[in-house]
Amino acid sequence: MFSLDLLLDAVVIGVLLGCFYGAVSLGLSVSFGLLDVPHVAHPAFLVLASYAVYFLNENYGVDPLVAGLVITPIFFLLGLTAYRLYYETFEKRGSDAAVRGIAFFFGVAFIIEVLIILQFGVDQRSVSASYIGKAWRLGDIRIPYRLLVAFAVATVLTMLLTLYLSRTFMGRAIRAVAQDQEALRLMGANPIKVKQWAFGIATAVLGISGALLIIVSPVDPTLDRAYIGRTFCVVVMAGLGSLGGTLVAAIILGVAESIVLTLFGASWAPAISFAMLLAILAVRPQGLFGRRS
Amino acid sequence: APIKIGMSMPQTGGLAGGGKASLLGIEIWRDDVNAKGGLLGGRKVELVVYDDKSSASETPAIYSKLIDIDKVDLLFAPYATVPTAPIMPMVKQRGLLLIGNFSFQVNSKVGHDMWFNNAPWGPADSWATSYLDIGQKAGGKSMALLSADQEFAQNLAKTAREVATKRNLPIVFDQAYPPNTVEFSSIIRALKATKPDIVYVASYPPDSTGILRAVNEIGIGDSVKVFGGGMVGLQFGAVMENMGSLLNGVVNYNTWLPEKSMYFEGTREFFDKYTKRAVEAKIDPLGYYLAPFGYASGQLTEQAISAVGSLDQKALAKYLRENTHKTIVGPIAFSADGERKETAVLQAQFRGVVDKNIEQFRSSGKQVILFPDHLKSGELVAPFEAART
Amino acid sequence: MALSLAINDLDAGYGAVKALRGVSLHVDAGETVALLGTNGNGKSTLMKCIAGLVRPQRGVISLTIDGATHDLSRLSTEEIVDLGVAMVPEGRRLFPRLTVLENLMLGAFRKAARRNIDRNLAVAFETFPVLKERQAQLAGTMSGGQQQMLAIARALMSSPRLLLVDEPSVGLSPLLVSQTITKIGELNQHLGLTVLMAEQNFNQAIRIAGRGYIIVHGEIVVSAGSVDELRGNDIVKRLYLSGAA
Amino acid sequence: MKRNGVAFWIGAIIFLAAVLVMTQVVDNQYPFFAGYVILQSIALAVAWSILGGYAGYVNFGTSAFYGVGVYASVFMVTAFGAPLPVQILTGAAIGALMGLALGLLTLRMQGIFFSIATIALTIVIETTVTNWRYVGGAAGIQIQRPAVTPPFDSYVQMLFFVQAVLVVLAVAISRYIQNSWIGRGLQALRDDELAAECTGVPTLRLKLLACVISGSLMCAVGAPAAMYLQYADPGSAFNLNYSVTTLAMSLIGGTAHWAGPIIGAILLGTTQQVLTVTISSEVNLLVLGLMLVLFVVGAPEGIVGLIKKLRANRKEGKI
Amino acid sequence: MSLSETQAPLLRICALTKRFGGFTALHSVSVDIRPGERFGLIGPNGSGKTTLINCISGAFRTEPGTIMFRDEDITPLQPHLRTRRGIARSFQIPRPFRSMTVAENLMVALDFAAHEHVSVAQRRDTMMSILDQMGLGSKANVSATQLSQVELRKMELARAMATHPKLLISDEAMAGLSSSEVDEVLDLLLNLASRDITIIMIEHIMQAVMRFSERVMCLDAGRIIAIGAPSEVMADKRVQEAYLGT
Ligand SMILES: Nc1ncnc2c1ncn2[C@@H]1O[C@H](COP(=O)(O)OP(=O)(O)OP(=O)(O)O)[C@@H](O)[C@H]1O
Ligand SMILES: Nc1ncnc2c1ncn2[C@@H]1O[C@H](COP(=O)(O)OP(=O)(O)OP(=O)(O)O)[C@@H](O)[C@H]1O
Ligand SMILES: CC(C)C[C@H](N)C(=O)O
Ligand SMILES: [Mg+2]
Ligand SMILES: [Mg+2]
Repeated sequence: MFSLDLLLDAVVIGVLLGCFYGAVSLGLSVSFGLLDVPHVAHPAFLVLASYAVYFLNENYGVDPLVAGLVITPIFFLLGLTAYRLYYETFEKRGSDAAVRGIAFFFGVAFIIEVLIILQFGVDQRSVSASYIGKAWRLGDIRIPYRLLVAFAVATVLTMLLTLYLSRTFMGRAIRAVAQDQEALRLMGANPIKVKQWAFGIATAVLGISGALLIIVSPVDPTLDRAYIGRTFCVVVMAGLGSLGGTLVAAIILGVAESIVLTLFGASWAPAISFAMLLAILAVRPQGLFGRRS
Repeated sequence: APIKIGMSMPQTGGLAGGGKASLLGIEIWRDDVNAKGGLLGGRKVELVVYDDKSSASETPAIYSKLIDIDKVDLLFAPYATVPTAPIMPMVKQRGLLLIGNFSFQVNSKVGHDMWFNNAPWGPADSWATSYLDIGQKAGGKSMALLSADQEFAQNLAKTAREVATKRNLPIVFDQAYPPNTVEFSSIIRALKATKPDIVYVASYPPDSTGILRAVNEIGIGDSVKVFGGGMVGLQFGAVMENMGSLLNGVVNYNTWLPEKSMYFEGTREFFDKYTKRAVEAKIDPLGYYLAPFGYASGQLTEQAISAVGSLDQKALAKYLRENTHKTIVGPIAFSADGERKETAVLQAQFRGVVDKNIEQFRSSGKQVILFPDHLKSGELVAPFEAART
Repeated sequence: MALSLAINDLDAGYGAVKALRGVSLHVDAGETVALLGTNGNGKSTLMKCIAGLVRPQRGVISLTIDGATHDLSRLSTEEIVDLGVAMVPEGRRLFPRLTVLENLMLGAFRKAARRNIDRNLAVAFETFPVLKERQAQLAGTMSGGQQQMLAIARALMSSPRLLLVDEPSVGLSPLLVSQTITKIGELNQHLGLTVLMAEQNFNQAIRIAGRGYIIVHGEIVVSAGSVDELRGNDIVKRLYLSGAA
Repeated sequence: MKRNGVAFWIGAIIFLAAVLVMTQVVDNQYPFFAGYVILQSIALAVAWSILGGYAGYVNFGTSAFYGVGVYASVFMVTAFGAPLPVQILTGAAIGALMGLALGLLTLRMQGIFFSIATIALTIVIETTVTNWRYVGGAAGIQIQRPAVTPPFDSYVQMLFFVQAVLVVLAVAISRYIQNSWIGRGLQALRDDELAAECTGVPTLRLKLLACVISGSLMCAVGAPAAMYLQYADPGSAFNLNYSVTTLAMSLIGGTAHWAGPIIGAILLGTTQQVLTVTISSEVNLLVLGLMLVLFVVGAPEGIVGLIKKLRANRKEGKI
Repeated sequence: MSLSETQAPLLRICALTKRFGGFTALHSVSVDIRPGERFGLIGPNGSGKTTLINCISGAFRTEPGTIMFRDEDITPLQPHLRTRRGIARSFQIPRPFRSMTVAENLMVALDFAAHEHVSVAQRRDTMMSILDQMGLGSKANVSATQLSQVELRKMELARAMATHPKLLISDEAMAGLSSSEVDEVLDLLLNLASRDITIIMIEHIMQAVMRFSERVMCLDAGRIIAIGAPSEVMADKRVQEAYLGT
């Protein structure tokens, strides 16, 4: 079964697939990686964004990517509100926030799932666009345009976010806020506002990620559950808070998965990629690009 | 007192789409019966339905509740194999009649003689047989098998392997892909590299879409005569609408299609009612796949109760086993294991489908029936690539 | 360029714990004032009140800048920092997983400081050369004393006009203690920085402080108008000048 | 302390006796079916919180342990026709080994890294079972129950009793740990592992101990499920729901005290059972979601914490 | 003095090196600590004092180099085993058990590191007497999160003492204390030392170092630049330049 051709193909597809995983994990890399919010509802928001894109595409024929951009501000606001709610009802009271936060966000995820079901039903949905279902020929290789879109979106988003976080004052504050809120106050930044802003950004990114999700494959209301493991693993494997690392980790995961799918028993793919994650964590417990103190 | 029929039905989780459509079919039957004045001289039919969340672990408690607390008069099984399997031993032990709902070979080990499956499956291997027949007739000399690593698809794959071995049909590719696979490009590429003639795909709804897309993007090669067979999901309205022209050429199993040969007494009326109610309930607007069989479950019960004149489970079972029953999906007769005597699974080829139009599927000719012979509505177009345009 | 701080009858605490009772003090423009008191007596609490990190239960903290008076007890920390107040908190409070340079840049978060980043950075590096060498090291992996230097440098990055320093000498080597104190003194002289400093190292503190307060059990018990007055005080003698003086 | 201990064991014996009597006098099967599921939740939550509560290592892999328990039984039945106690013991033994492996993970990973590693572990194990044809693989497997052992007259009644025994076992162990030096050591390492080490706490050994006990209990709890369902498929056995609800139950009850997970599990488990046969639609999930959010928000230290606070308030009020 | 010189060392550090990435924090450090000795460790900030302590207590793995404690090679031992062998340390940046009260913090030490088996009541007594000595008696039932910085540092020392150490390493426990308080803590340490407990003290407060130490070692950039009697070390030119600044 082995051939160089197939291997090359698997690697190319894997890289692109990885970019897709990276794109859907980026928001989490901010909300969880930087803000320490155990946002297990991230994939639920992602699927919600997909449905929003679906709604615009189905009813108004808006191109899914454009739709993704259109809902970005809405998701930004949604993020602001969601964080406010989380803060007011929850974070403000302190007390081992991480674990309880997980339960809290599972609750939120379930609620979102149900709302989607009530609005859209349980059937799977997908969108149509000129670039879905077609492929780009590159010699012997054919690359689906869908994945190229994912590639472009992921790289651009990662670059923009990385720049934002390292070059701007707000960005640096976002990276600091989870480490010592009181100290950040002393720098003249309001940690709550910083977090809220960051959460808004993380959620806004989901608008576009959601568009990608439904461009790459159809969605159904409970799809979020499949993405909890994937997105969290990518973020953790990268090392919390490293956006570039997120993309690299995602690509490693994508390539591993793709190679196993192509060349070995496809049914072993998840075992292999997650075993690899375990191996990486065992060697570098702080993740590939993690900072440790 | 009303006649209570109890069941669990997946209304959340992976099987919810099918479960809801199936349930609507059953509810339409209930309303029809009750409108006619009920059964056994005026007793209305009442359904007791619980959500099993598409999981096997919920159903034992639910059926115990139905039997021991709700004291229902009759039991229907939930949609699909996984939630049904755990209750088989229980109903057998208690000697209760159970009308199955699209599960696959759940009774083969248990051997309960009061089990009757509403699905058109028939003998376990008939499904693979009919598809491979079509493929081989079109000149297929080798087979590739792509299956989901999930319960139902694996059962299909197993029979396909057996049939292929029996016929000395070489299997050049045999892979099971894991649930929640996102991207099928790599797999399709690998499959294509083996240059198979017949591609048998046993897949689940989200994956079916992914596989077809990948086939369209990557190409599958000119060697392929037929493609499809066991793709679950391509029967669902939402999926079909979205896949649009990508469906063309695929030969896939089905249970009911709007071809002339498929209309029986009451079929048309049923779909009129279904269409109206499905839209309100936000479930599959077409509902060909499961809903009429849910209705048929009701019809089976109805006829048995009327003939026996009581709710005696043994007598009902005996009646069901020994007679042929008229339903909106055609006549049904059971063999000893509670499955259909003969398979009524259709193999049909998508033709001339255009994008973004769900209404097109209501007219005949979009899915040409190739099997079984007595329902046939057209001929196969092969090879696959030729059939796609 | 006038800035002064006046605190009047301040009560503060944590829940049931009362840490400050009726504290009054003032710091005038360009002054360096020392706040003395053994541990647990409320020095840090007072600092935190001024910086808005602890809400006083009673009393006024008024900061007068160029004629305009602000009641700090009503403002949030961010607003107070924006007025030009910077604090070197006790226990350093760095961002351990950011690099030294990133920590310094965060010091310049407030809008008024962003213009002066280059200048301030130069000052910081000149004062603590090790910070320049270790720009890219994670703050959390610096040695205790290095972290203390970073904390001071970070506060200076905000171009403050009032500097609150909570025990700057803790953990610094003798050489660095005197260098740091000297530096604060210089800043006070050259930039007209007003300084309120809690410090246990009495001999160092009075090198730059003009006068001081002693706080015991949350109350100001001594308000000394000059360094000599401080030196001559009984409490000071007992607490700070015993044995090794 | 001593008196408490006596009271606890008297309570436990009364509980088991009541369960036994119930199996003898109650004829209706449904209470046993539903009760079994609730007892299973209690045992899982208690077992989980030994590691997740006391030691602060949040294990997302409850479903992995549960599923392995189920499949340990499936294997023992398919291969040797082993009786129920052997199935459970095998489950416990394998669970202990898995716990050991998990414990070794804690050697390198802490906090959220550990939690994510448990997710990865779950996926690896589930995939392995899915590919293991002997126990049915992805297609699932149907299992035959043997005859029931007297004094029980139905198998589910017997399973109900067995699960009650497991609950008592789990609670007794958890309670012992909390009140002993193990509990204090775990608490110390939860706060600061290095400081704990330097204070003489053998952190690795304690963590391994907690992992092994927790893991072996969770697997043991899963083991009888094979006989309960008489069917096993990887999707159901490794359902993410076990991980989520176990975590939720412990948190809703409160992790600081051994009684917390019990209260949480009874509350949430019962609610879920009731919802399944009442509302029974997607609204069911909505209620679960709302419950999670409201409890986490309204009782940040769990119900146990809430009770403690109320008590403290009352005391203060009186004095 | 002559006696202790002939005695076998309590702690022997042999050619210890510690690197962080490319940076070498300790260059082949060797030193012997004698039983019952009062040993002062000084050095500029970042010279490697805490790193050395971390290597001795086992918080860091050392690459080359061995550490012998009472003639036993403890290099491969985990920290808790070293603690049980009798090495206790305080942390420069306090690391309390936050979910516990001050008393419970000490109880952990008594539960796990105390060598002989004693009753709960006895342990309580020991704990209270240590807390009283440290001036933390009134805070026994206060949560560790409610202490001021200096109180936290005192608790660090108290917790270390509660492990019944043979070798106590105090990492800047006096930082931030007024000189009268420094004297109190010094008396406490001297008292411990008189009970045959060997003490390594890291301090930047010279008066304390001078008063306390029998021997002083000065590190600079990971190397020993001076070791000997306090007055000798203080008089050393390199020490003055690098550390004292006089
Ligand atoms: N977060 C807190 N919660 C409760 N009590 C506190 C808290 N922080 C400090 N305290 C108490 O308030 C009192 C004053 O503390 P503060 O930190 O102001 O003292 P300090 O003079 O700065 O002492 P040090 O020299 O130790 O830094 C102390 O008794 C301390 O225990
Ligand atoms: N994890 C680490 N990664 C990189 N460098 C480190 C790490 N830990 C310590 N260092 C560096 O090693 C050197 C020695 O640090 P150490 O903490 O031992 O100093 P110290 O002598 O205790 O200083 P101080 O008196 O300031 O506490 C410092 O330059 C420090 O920056
Ligand atoms: C998808 C359907 C065909 C359901 C299938 N019969 C099952 O049991 O899972
Ligand atoms: Mg202080
Ligand atoms: Mg140090």
